[in-house]
Amino acid sequence: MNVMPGYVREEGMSEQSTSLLSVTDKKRLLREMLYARRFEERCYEAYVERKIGGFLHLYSGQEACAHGVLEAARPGFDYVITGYRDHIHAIKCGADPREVMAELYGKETGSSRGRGGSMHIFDVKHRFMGGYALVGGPFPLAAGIAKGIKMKGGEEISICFLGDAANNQGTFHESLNMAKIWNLPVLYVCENNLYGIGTRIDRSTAVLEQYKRAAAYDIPAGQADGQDVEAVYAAAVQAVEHVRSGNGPYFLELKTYRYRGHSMSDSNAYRSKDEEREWLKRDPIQILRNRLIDANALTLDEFKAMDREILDQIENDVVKFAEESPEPAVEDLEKYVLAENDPYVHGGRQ
Amino acid sequence: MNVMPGYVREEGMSEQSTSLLSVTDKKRLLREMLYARRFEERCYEAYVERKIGGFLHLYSGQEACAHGVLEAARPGFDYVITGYRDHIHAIKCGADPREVMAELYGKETGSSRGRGGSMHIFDVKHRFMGGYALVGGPFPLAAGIAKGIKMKGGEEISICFLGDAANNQGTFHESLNMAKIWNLPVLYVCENNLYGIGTRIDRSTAVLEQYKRAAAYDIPAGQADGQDVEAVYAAAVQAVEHVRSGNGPYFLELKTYRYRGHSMSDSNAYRSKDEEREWLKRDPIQILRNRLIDANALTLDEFKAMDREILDQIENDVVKFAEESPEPAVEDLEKYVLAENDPYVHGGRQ
Amino acid sequence: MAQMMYWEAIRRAHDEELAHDPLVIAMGEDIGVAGGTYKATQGLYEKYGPERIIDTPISENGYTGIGIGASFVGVKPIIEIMSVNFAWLATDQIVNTAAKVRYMSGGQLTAPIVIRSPGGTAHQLGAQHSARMEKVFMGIAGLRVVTPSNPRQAYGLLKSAVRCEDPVFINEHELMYNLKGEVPDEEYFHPLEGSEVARPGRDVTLLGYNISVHWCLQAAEILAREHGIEAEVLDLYALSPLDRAGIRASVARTHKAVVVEEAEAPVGVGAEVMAVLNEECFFDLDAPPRRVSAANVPIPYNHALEKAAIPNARDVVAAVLGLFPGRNN
Amino acid sequence: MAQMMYWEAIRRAHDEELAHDPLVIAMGEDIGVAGGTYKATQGLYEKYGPERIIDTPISENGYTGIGIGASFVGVKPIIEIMSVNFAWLATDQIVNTAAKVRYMSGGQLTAPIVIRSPGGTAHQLGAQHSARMEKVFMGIAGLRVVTPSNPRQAYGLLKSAVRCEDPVFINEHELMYNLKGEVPDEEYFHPLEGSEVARPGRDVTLLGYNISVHWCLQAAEILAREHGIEAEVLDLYALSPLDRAGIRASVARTHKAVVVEEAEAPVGVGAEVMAVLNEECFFDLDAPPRRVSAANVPIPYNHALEKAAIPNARDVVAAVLGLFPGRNN
Ligand SMILES: Cc1ncc(C[n+]2csc(CCOP(=O)(O)OP(=O)(O)O)c2C)c(N)n1
Ligand SMILES: Cc1ncc(C[n+]2csc(CCOP(=O)(O)OP(=O)(O)O)c2C)c(N)n1
Ligand SMILES: [Mg+2]
Ligand SMILES: [Mg+2]
Repeated sequence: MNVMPGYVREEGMSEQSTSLLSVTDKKRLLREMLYARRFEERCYEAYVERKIGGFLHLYSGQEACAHGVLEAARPGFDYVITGYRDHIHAIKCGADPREVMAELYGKETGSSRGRGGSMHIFDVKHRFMGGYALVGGPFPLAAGIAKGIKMKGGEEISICFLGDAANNQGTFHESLNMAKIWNLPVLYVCENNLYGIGTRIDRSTAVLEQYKRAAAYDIPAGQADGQDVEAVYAAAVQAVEHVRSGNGPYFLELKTYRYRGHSMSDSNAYRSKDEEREWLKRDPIQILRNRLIDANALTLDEFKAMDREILDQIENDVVKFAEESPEPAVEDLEKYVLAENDPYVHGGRQ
Repeated sequence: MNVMPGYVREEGMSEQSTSLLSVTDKKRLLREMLYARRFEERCYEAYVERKIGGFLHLYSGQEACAHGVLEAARPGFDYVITGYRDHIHAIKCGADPREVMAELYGKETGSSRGRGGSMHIFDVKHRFMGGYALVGGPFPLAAGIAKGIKMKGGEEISICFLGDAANNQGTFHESLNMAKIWNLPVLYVCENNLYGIGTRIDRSTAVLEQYKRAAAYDIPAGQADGQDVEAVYAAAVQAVEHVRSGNGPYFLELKTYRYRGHSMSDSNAYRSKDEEREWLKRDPIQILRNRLIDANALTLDEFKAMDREILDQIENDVVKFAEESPEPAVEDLEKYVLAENDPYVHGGRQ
Repeated sequence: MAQMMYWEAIRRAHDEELAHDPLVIAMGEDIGVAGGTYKATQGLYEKYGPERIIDTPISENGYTGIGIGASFVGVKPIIEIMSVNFAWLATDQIVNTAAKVRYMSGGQLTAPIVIRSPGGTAHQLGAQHSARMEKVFMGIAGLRVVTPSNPRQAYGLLKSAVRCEDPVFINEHELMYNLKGEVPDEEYFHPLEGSEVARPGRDVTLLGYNISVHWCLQAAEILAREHGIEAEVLDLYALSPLDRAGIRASVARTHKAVVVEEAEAPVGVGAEVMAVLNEECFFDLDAPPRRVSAANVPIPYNHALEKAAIPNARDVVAAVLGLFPGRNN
Repeated sequence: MAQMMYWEAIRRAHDEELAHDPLVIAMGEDIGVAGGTYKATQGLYEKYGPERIIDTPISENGYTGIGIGASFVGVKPIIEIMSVNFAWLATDQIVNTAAKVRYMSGGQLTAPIVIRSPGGTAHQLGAQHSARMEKVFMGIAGLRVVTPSNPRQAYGLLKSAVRCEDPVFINEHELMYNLKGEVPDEEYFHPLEGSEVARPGRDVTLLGYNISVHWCLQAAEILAREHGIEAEVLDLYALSPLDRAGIRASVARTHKAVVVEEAEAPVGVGAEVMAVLNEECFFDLDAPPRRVSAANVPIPYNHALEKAAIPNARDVVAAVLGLFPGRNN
């Protein structure tokens, strides 16, 4: 079986729509994606410097996925949940990058007060409902959030981002079935980067086109080029609209690639340099940048200035904040295990 | 959504083939199915008399499924595994009905030495690999047996019988995917009797035609009328041939109905008498009997004599054996927990 | 005070909590149209409808996870797992998500779910339907584990569990659903922590929970009647956190302890209680504490073997008599 | 005797057993082409091919069940679960099938699988990747649980586990794969039952297993050097069944015991050992046995909190000194 190293348009894939986003939006998206890239690469450095510990899973290469989808949704209003590769989803939902970085540094000011780490960014005030480390764990959680939305009668939708390999977990099957029979407002986004750690998709998965698997639950599905943020956006607009209008779940597959190893301990030995090079040609940031430049909406100098400004901000604001923040107090070790002073623990007497 | 109370031929369902089975075979099958019915109904009585304990799940109404499929396979040579509704599958594989009945009586002479009970009939010498009580549990076990067959290079296939509701368990998804990618010789037979205990299939399952779910794993699938043993046989011949020839897994859905409650404690209140009556019109034993009578291959008197002979045998041989067999010795309580005298427990020294 | 059965008490708690808060839901296999395997939700589907009384597919990890996700946004799910043996399938979501989410989110999220499930050996259900899991859930930080021994507790513990912000696992028992007992007529929230003296005594403390409380009470009767030994029975309805102070207080008076559990001994409730006794009142003990447990076997189907595998009041009596060498008769 | 690392020892055992019996297979996520997260199967895919060194999808319950099914017909699967935290997903097949099938089939079938999995707190992996499960599997009749503390055991226990007819759970540890130690050059099968005196002593018995053996050994050094206390360290490499006789023998000599576990205390290895001490040698004890355990929390990411959550040699020393009131300094 031959998994294409380059991108190939598949049957069922949405047509890219250029008309949907304004130039201002596109420039903002370009900046956001560049910011995401720089943020992740700075994490890489901090990890090498041993400022960040644990497992660190970077998003470089996949930026168009989170950005395209969430641009079509209402970040901060819609609920978002994902796996361990979660920094950028959190930030796009509205999380303060300083708090995300501080979390990676294990600081008290971190998104999860330093208790969670890279795999467990939470920012509930922005309805970023967390990163989870058990592959497949968020599938039912997202459906559950959708159940809650439905009961409360809100306009929100629940959005779950997971990888291709996660789809082989039993929770995928169970959750999609229930999401359908209960008509839950949940959008499942599969970021298909062709690998689960070092195992290529064709070695783990019988049906390669992930969007086709949704048919087993009678869930409508689409596929888009995950390297082209405008294509992602266009597909996501339809997907979000479907879910928000009360039509039940939707499944959206995005074809993408991660540039770095699965996590920092991964050598990438299982894939070829050729394959990596092919994919680098379809870099989501370059694609959008070039398109804006070609349309005379951006100059290379402007882009470079944007980049410098981002680097500066990450270094002198984000990283600085993380570096200078205090660690949690060791006396607080046992905080957050159970609720404090819950009256019902003592039979409802306050 | 409207689940048909009566049987409706669905797209994809195999055509019944009348030419495959000889009259002798058909008469033997009729006898086997009648035997199965009488066996199960006798269990019912013994349960009411409190000779049998625990949960008891009867097969009445579904006889054509196990018989049609296993007639097309090689019982005693092929490996068979199923859930808790397992007496008849065991017997068709070659298990001595006396031992099955003795198991239900909890006797030392029982198939599982009285340790298993109705839900856990095992007869490994006939390659009946057991009845399991966790819904969905046998899916991976069957694939595993198939993996073993493949490694050892035998001609056997692995056959897994489970219900419709079991297909919503995560193990279904995981097992079918792996069976496909590893090209395992396993035949999954879904006995779709429209209910999981008291929950009708349309209330638990997004896609009603179960055979369609196999497409998510690129596994070929078929569907047959589970009340017509010849139709089951014809579909199973193709299915078995596919699997035995090294083409990997196959999924066969049989549309059927159980006459009794899910188990003895079930009142059947969740379904209508009308529905039950409709299905009784398509009784698998009557269908075959009438067909043989219409073809002048059997008289009603012969059939009645067969029935009397079966009833006599069950009463005076099978039940008698169970009644008269000894109980396990209480001193043996701790037998069969771990292997006895395994040399490797002590580092390989005998 | 009305007499009611254990299942009726659970049903009443459901009904009151469903009426009290529109975000309370119940979910599980066959709990709706069919009314629940042990009738804990009987009639509630008709009363509250399919959006709140939810028949689930056979997808234990999935629907438990859905309950947890819903609880993140304010829903209060009461999740029934038909038999605790099936709960192994849902341990991923219970242990990895529900128990840990408060901690790993730095207190931002909590999973206020209730999981109810009957565990234990009933009548010949065989190895895959007779096991217990309370000892498993007790060992997980972030979960509360309670286990009612009577209808009053069954009612009041479920009520408190629904209101409590923490995930609570309630261990019920197949054999106890028809047990009768008094339940207050007025609304009642039972504490989720602590223990209850089910019978006072001065000579030995019998520590039980759920069904084993009844074996302890029967044993105490026999001990009093036949041996002149006054046993105190301590009902450990809260298994996590355990009531260390309550255990200490009782044993400090009686100086002897026997802990009785329906499960096989290794790393069980009995082991934990013995560890607590060593930590809290070692020098109060004038004899080694004992545990009365099941045989260390999967539960057999045959009735005589099944009975032999599970402890009973006579086993408790025998264990107690072993602590009173003079009175062995 | 060659020095080798823990992971190399495991890899060697794999290699030898794969070479010895064509029905031995290895399966797990990323164990094949990628060589295994902790290199336990490095190079074996190339040597034995994809039918025997099997990269599985992320389907823990499914592939564990496939291993069990294969074991029914003579295959001997060595199943890797990448982190024990993922093993919760597979507990259904491990507990409900593998542990019970011999019993419920009346001895006809057995599931001679090996499940290897690293458990424990490594370097800041967070709550969902730092928990332990040995106490869970120890409580299940029908399973063997072993846990190597050094490369020799890692090699020899895996070899015996593969040959043994029972299902065996082997608890490894992320932090120990690079530990060096001597492994016999000749083939060696380590017993699956028993315990080993890792250091003899007369004043107190320190009971450890897996990583905590090392904390005990460090503590013993400190105790000898700084406090003149000679601690015996008993390595409980077999957790189920536990070596009751070995525990009794040591404590009968030392009269004091401290059990050290990396997990949170409730219903843990420590609790079980304390129960065994009470049952086997209560009157030999001249002080209450103690357990040194983790804080009862999900494991935090922050490094200082993580360290504070997990015990270390100094905690062991402190617990021992508590048993020698005179020598507290
Ligand atoms: C239940 C579980 N099994 C295994 C793992 C180990 N693991 C972490 S990520 C991963 C691969 C996931 O791949 P995919 O879903 O495609 O997401 P990607 O990393 O490519 O974004 C694996 C096997 C885990 N964390 N949880
Ligand atoms: C894991 C698990 N969940 C739930 C149950 C309870 N249960 C037993 S049979 C059953 C329904 C199964 O229905 P189906 O698969 O259609 O088989 P049928 O009984 O109709 O033959 C349920 C829910 C169980 N035994 N195991
Ligand atoms: Mg991937
Ligand atoms: Mg059914």
